[in-house]
Amino acid sequence: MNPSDYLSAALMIAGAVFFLAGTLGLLRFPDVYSRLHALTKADNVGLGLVVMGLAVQAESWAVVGKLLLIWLLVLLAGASVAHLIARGALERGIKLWRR
Amino acid sequence: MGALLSEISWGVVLILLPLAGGIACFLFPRAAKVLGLVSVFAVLLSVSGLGWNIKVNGIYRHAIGGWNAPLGIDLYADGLSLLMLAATALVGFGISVYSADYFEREDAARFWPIWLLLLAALNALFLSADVFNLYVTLELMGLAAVALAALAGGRDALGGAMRYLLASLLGSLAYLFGVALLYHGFGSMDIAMLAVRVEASPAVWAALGLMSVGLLLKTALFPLHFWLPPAHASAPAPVSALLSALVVKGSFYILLRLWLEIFGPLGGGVDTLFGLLGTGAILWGSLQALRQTRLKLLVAYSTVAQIGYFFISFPLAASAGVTAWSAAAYLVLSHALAKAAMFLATGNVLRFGGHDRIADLDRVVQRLPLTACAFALAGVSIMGLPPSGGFVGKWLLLQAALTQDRWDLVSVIILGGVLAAGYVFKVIGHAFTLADISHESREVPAKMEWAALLLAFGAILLGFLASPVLSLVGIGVPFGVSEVSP
Amino acid sequence: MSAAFLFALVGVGLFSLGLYALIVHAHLLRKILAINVMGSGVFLVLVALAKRTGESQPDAVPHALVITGIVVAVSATALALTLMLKLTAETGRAELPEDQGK
Amino acid sequence: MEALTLLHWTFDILLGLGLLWLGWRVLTSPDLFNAIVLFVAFGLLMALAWVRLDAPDIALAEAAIGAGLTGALLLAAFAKLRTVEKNHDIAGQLEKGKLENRSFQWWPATFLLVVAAGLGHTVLSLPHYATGLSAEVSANLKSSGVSNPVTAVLLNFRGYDTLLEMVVLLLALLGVWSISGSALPREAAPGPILDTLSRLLTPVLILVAAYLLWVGAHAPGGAFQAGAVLGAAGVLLLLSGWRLSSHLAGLPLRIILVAGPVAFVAMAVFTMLTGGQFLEYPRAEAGTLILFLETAATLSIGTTLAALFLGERPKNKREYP
Amino acid sequence: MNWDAWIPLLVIASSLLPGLIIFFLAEDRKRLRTTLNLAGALVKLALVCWMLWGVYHEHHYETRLTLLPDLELVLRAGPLSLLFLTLSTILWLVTTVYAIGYLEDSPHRSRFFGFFSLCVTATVGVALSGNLITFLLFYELLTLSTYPLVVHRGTEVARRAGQSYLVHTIFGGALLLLGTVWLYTLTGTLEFTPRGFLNDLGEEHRPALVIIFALLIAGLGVKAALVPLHGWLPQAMVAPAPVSALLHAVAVVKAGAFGIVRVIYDVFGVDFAAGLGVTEPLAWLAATTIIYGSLRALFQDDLKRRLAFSTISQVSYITLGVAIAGPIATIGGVVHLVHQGLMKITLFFCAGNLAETLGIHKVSEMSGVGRRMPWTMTAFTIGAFGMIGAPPVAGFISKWYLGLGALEAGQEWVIFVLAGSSLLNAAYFLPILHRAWFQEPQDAWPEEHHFGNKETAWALLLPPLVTALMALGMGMLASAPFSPLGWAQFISQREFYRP
Amino acid sequence: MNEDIYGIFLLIVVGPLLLAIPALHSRVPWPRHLAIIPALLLIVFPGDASLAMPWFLFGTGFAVDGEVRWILVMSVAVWLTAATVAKSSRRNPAYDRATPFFLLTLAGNLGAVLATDLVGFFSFSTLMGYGFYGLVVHAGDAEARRAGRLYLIFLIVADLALFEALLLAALTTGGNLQYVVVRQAMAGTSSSQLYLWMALAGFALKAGIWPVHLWLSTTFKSAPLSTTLLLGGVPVAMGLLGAVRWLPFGEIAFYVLGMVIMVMGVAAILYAVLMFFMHAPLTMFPVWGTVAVTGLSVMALGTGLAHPAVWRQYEYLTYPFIASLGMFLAALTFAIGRLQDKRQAPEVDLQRVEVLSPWGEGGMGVIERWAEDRLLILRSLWRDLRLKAVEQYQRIFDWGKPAVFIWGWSATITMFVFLGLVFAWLAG
Repeated sequence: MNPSDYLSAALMIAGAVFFLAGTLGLLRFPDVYSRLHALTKADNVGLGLVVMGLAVQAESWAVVGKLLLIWLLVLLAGASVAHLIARGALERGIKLWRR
Repeated sequence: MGALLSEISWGVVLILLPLAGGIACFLFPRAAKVLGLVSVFAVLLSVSGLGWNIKVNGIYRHAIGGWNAPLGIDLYADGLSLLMLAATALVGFGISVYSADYFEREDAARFWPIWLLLLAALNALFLSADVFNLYVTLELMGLAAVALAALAGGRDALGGAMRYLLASLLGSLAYLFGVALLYHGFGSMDIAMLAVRVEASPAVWAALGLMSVGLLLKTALFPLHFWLPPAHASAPAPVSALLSALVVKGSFYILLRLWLEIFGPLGGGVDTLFGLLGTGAILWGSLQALRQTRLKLLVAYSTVAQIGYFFISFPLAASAGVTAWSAAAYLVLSHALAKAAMFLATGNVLRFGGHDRIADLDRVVQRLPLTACAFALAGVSIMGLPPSGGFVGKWLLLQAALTQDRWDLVSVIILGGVLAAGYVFKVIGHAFTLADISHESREVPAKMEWAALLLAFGAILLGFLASPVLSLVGIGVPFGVSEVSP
Repeated sequence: MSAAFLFALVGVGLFSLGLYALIVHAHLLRKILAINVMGSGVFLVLVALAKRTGESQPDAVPHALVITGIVVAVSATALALTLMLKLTAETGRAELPEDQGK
Repeated sequence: MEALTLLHWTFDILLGLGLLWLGWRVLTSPDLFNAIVLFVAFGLLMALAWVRLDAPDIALAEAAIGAGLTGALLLAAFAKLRTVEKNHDIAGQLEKGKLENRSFQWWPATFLLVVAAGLGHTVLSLPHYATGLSAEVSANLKSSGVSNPVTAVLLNFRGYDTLLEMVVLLLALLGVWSISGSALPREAAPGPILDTLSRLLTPVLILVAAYLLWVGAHAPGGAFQAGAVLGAAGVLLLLSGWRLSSHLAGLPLRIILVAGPVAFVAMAVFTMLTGGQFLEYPRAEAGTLILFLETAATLSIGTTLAALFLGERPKNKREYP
Repeated sequence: MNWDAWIPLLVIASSLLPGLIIFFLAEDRKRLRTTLNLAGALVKLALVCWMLWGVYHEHHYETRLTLLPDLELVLRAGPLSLLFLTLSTILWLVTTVYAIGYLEDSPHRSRFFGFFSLCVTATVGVALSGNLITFLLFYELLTLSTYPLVVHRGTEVARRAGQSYLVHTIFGGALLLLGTVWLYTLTGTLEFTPRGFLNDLGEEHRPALVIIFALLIAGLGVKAALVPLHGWLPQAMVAPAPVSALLHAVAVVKAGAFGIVRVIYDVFGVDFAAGLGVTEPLAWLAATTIIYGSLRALFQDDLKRRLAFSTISQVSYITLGVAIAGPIATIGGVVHLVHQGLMKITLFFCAGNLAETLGIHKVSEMSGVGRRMPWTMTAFTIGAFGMIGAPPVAGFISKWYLGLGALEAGQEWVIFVLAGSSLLNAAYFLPILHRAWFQEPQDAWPEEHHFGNKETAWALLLPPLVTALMALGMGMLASAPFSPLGWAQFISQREFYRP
Repeated sequence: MNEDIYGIFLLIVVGPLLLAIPALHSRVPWPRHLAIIPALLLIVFPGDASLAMPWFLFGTGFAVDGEVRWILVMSVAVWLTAATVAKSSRRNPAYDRATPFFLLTLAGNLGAVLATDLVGFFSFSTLMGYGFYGLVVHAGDAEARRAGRLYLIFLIVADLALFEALLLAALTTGGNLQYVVVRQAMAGTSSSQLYLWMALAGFALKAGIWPVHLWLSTTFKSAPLSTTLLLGGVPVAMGLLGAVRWLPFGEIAFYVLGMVIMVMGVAAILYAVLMFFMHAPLTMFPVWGTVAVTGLSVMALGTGLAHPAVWRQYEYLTYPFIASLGMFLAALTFAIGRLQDKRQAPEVDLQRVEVLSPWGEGGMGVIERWAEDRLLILRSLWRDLRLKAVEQYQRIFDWGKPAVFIWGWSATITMFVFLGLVFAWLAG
């Protein structure tokens, strides 16, 4: 188990923690908007960490490039979809949660 | 000329021709009718080419892509598949001539591509020797049939088509599961290879069960026939002719092929089960047909009944192999022609009278003599009265049954004939009487009437061509089974 | 009980589940879903059993079959959905005629 | 290594159970929309399963077509269903769909349990070690023109299946067009975000599709996966309100749609004329020929899938008033 | 391919082709249709005479077509088939003339004559068939071609009559098919050979053969109107007169009787059948039919129904003659086939004339009709006397040989049946004659049509007179060389004394 | 010599048949007499002649020889008188309608007389029987129809019986049905008993012999003179002729059967005498005369059967006997008939009554008038005598109408008892 393995393991565990947080948020938060917020934020960061962890393992730079492309793609898609869902929810008249 | 004829690989032509025709019709919808007719006629020619080829140098086998059996897919054609191909081509041509006039421009553009793809699927199905390939052709045929059935767009047409689609998908999935078990059990998907490797094991029994259920569902044998009558009755006339005469026969052919080569030798009670279901189909179908008040439903239920006849040859094949299978082959061929003629005739009546209530057929004999004659001749073949092909089939079936003293099956066959006479003559009887209501009549082009009549004549002519056809069907695998001559 | 058989059993389970849903539910969309699940089940069995080649690469043929199967499944689903929509437009309910009575 | 296999085992079992539970939830969840979303998730889990079974090609196909496109189709259908039922102003119907969770019927359940048990027993009774046709595949791989065995089987050994399967796709489209169900409602004004997203994503998707097509020769990928990605691009464009211009909607669209099957048929005729069997590529150029076929296939699959999603024959003033 | 092999086929074609052409003729092409009909009839008559002459000189006419790998359609002109063939050919010619006159202005004539020719083709086919499968083919074709004629009028009554006709004949056909196939599986051949081809079958097949015999006779009995299966005949009287004349007096009913003769002689062989002990019950069945038919005829007021019941009883004479299984009884049975045909067709023609010219359907309306239509009534009288069996007319000959045959075969009880039935015949025919000749005519006939000074159109009058004269001639000149009696003796001699 | 004879034979039978066709006989004057002329020619022709007709039915033939000539003369005479009598009553409308039946019966009668074998005799006698029915019924009133119906029933049963006998004969003789051949053959076989009974019953019914004579009396009551005239000559004579020709008299001894027939003959005579006395009217005299005479002939037949030797002795007498019987009955009926016409004329006035037919003026008319005067006187004497006898009886059982009925029955029963005694005595 050389040092790079340890590094990538650590990075990936961190990523997993972020994913866990995102999921917790999804379950616990009261309304749709807050859940969206939690999901996009936590998962993107989590994914970034996981991608970096994998990049360490990758044998060639092309693979690293591809991994980064994947991360970028998820970022773009995640953001816009969250926006669309929020807009759809607003149109459908779902009120924001107030205590 | 001979060299050229035998050099061309007719099997492949048979598949590519309708495929190309279908795509051409799709590309140029305005020329759909002409293209359609041309390609169907070409298919007819190539079937005769294949027939000639098989007659000369025996079984036709073509390894696709140059890869031999286990890896690649083989095209295989012997007597039985040739018979089915011939039936498809003949009936297809008749129906194409009919539908050339039946559909307006808008519907024609939709009908022709799907019909040609269905024809391609049928040809591919009859030629394929690979179990998974059969699944794909089965699926292709199912989807095309559903698309055609839903063409009319009416309330019950769509209901019928939906039910037909669900049933067909369920059938295909069950069949696929069976394929999976066979492949993983014996490592090959080629029927010939499987025939060699298969021996009784739970996987084979499960595969037999699943594939049979799947195919019976698509062939609409008695308990699984619920979807056929509404789908066939509400579809436009040429489509219901296609469904009843050809599509139903496709899945029966696969079951027969699998049974002859893979599952037959295993024995077990399954053939008696088929016999039982066949008996049920005949009785239930005929009784239902007798009850119907609408002509198309009557003819659809008659299909359910006649399918029962095909399955009666399974239990009989135990010892009188040759006669039973040639009987089944002959019944399939003559039923295809006769049922197509019947549905086309019903289409004419529907188009002429605006309705198809049997009680008010209002002297249709006098106003549509050719159609009435077509319906009567087709009825003769369905009933199995002497001059017709149906009679030869029934004669062979009775002969096989009597050699084994299967009195139960003999009585069913005879009772089936009598019940068939019941519902056919119920219609013909009304064709003569004067109905009280008069209804607006829409002119029926002569070509449509003649198409129905020629198909009916074909069914009757089969009565006289028994020995050449049977000798042709004798080539190849099907009748190698348990050769105990009567 | 290698992974292959585990997933094969899961496939069988999915197949039965789908079949149950297909029979029980009246709503056409649910029936289509059930058919897709059954399809996945069968594909799972096919591919899972292809893995019984020990260490070496799994048998490629079932994989090709399943890819073909997936494409066929999607086209069937598309057709089924359109048919369902047209039927609903005609009859007002997304159920087969005989089920509408119940 | 002991730990690793244990990890694998737990993951597989979790994945299997997850699949079963999710399948059950999809089928019995009271709310239809809920069921569809769960189905998409189920698709993704299936993709994971394929990866676990060393079937990357299928994973790609499943993710793109199984989960993605089918999910899109289902969601579009659900949306149309709601509008259609609103026309029939059966307000209650929608709720009824939601509430209508059928009581658990014992008879079919027990019957199916028995069937499942039987099938399970059969599956378990199969031999533990079976190589199937992998030996033959690897033997002929070199002469097949591609190194990825799945693509070799798909395009060369069982090319005929692929041809038929392309025809199935075309047929499905023909069926959909002939039934001419209700079309996707045109998006009144796609929000700026969706607009920019589609503008950004479409070229990327096309690039990815091309890449997948190319890589299919020696790594997981291939015509169907690329076609699916292309289809996804089309769906995205359709969602954002883009429609094919009318003069293109006639023959040109149809030519693209039939490109795949036509290419196959042309190839078949070509190989037959040059003395080979049906679809027997000459050994030398097999690779390039396969690639040519795959590009044509990708094009037609992509457009077909997008057209299926659209659900309606694009109006072309010249041909159909 | 010598010429002889083609003649039987030509005989069938001579009525099939005109029939098919007529189907497509427009309704108003009366002249062409008549010429076609008559030409077909004359050609067939010429061919039949040619064959008669040939067979008399031991010439051999046979056509063979392969139907199934080891089963052939055979058309062979033997003496028995020629007897029935000549009868149906002559009567077809006469009936065509009658039908042309009868259906002068009625609708659907092309359809009628088309099916009419098809029906005769089937009858000729039945006569000429050389084995049981060909017989079955034409037997079923006969059913199919006669059904449209029965329902020709298109009324509800006609439809119901057609339905009852169908139920009976289809049921009969099914039984016949079963019997034939079973026989085929037992023996492997179905060829008609004089004195049967079952003699060499082993003992264990005996019960099966008895059942097969029962099936075949039941199948044929429907058309031969044996008692339990006769229900359709009286109802089929609703058909127009030429139909009930040719079909229900000659073609259909005779085909059934002819079938029974064929089965007993050329399938089972008389001695073998007697050995099986099946001819005895058949004789009893025929006897009951004779008595039952005559009894029912007594109480029918409708003329055609009375004639129908009389047909039922008369046809069973043939079966009785054959069932008595003696050489002389055979002659009686076979010759009655011809005589009954002639006499009964005369009666039906006269009934048709009465219905067409004076609108008389009931016997009660017939008082004094002899004065208004003397010639028709003379023909009717000759026919009636023939039926009763009074000497000069042909009926006497066949009753004579039947009686003699019965005595010779030691079945005395048949004599009493014959006597009883003659008595009953007299009981239901003589009142008609008495009413026609000796009672004063009522004031006006139901619907009178005038045909100038003649009593009715010549086309309606000539046929009954011709057939009456033939009946009388066959009675008086019974032992002339070419008379049916001579021919029947030739057949019986072939059946029994073949060295 | 024989060639032209054939022409006559055929003409005898075919002539009347052709004339019977309504279209012909209405154009020909005197059709009835014309038909009889060929028969007259045959009588005049000397010597025996025969004509074989193998093609007719089963090969019959005509022949005339000494014996047959007797019968021929008798029937020609009877037919001539009947024709003239009918002609005389020209005006009644039934005349034309009756002519075809008259001619048919004539043809049947002559054919039967000349026939040389059983089948020919049987077929011509059937033709005669049905023709005669026409004559009986053509009077047209209800009474004639009832008589006709009765006659018909007896005729049909007779024909059936004869048909059975014919079959038995054909069976034994193997097809050759000449009279002589049949008589010899029937003598030997076992079924001769049945044959005898059938033939006897048939001819008894045809001839109206005692136990089955009912149709004779009813016909006589209702038929016109021209028909009653024929009664004696045609059905009765033919019945007896048939019996003589068919039954094997003189070949074999049937003692018991012979005795029974003899007794029947005696009973017939007794019955006739009794009935005559009971039913007063003179017009019925010919009926009872016929019954008595037939009873006499039956007695003769009975003795023939019982004692063949005696029969062979007097065989030559049979034909003349039948001929004379026919003539006697015809003459009797003619006379009574003529008287009957007289009585319709004013009862008392005995002076000459103008004979209606112009033909009557001739020679025949003179004889006739003389005979009438004598008979008139005789009749009045006879009637007074009988009236007294009846009154005595009447007084004994003076109950009016039923008396006659009871008297009739009691007479029959006594007579039967008497018969039983005679039979017992004979058997004993």
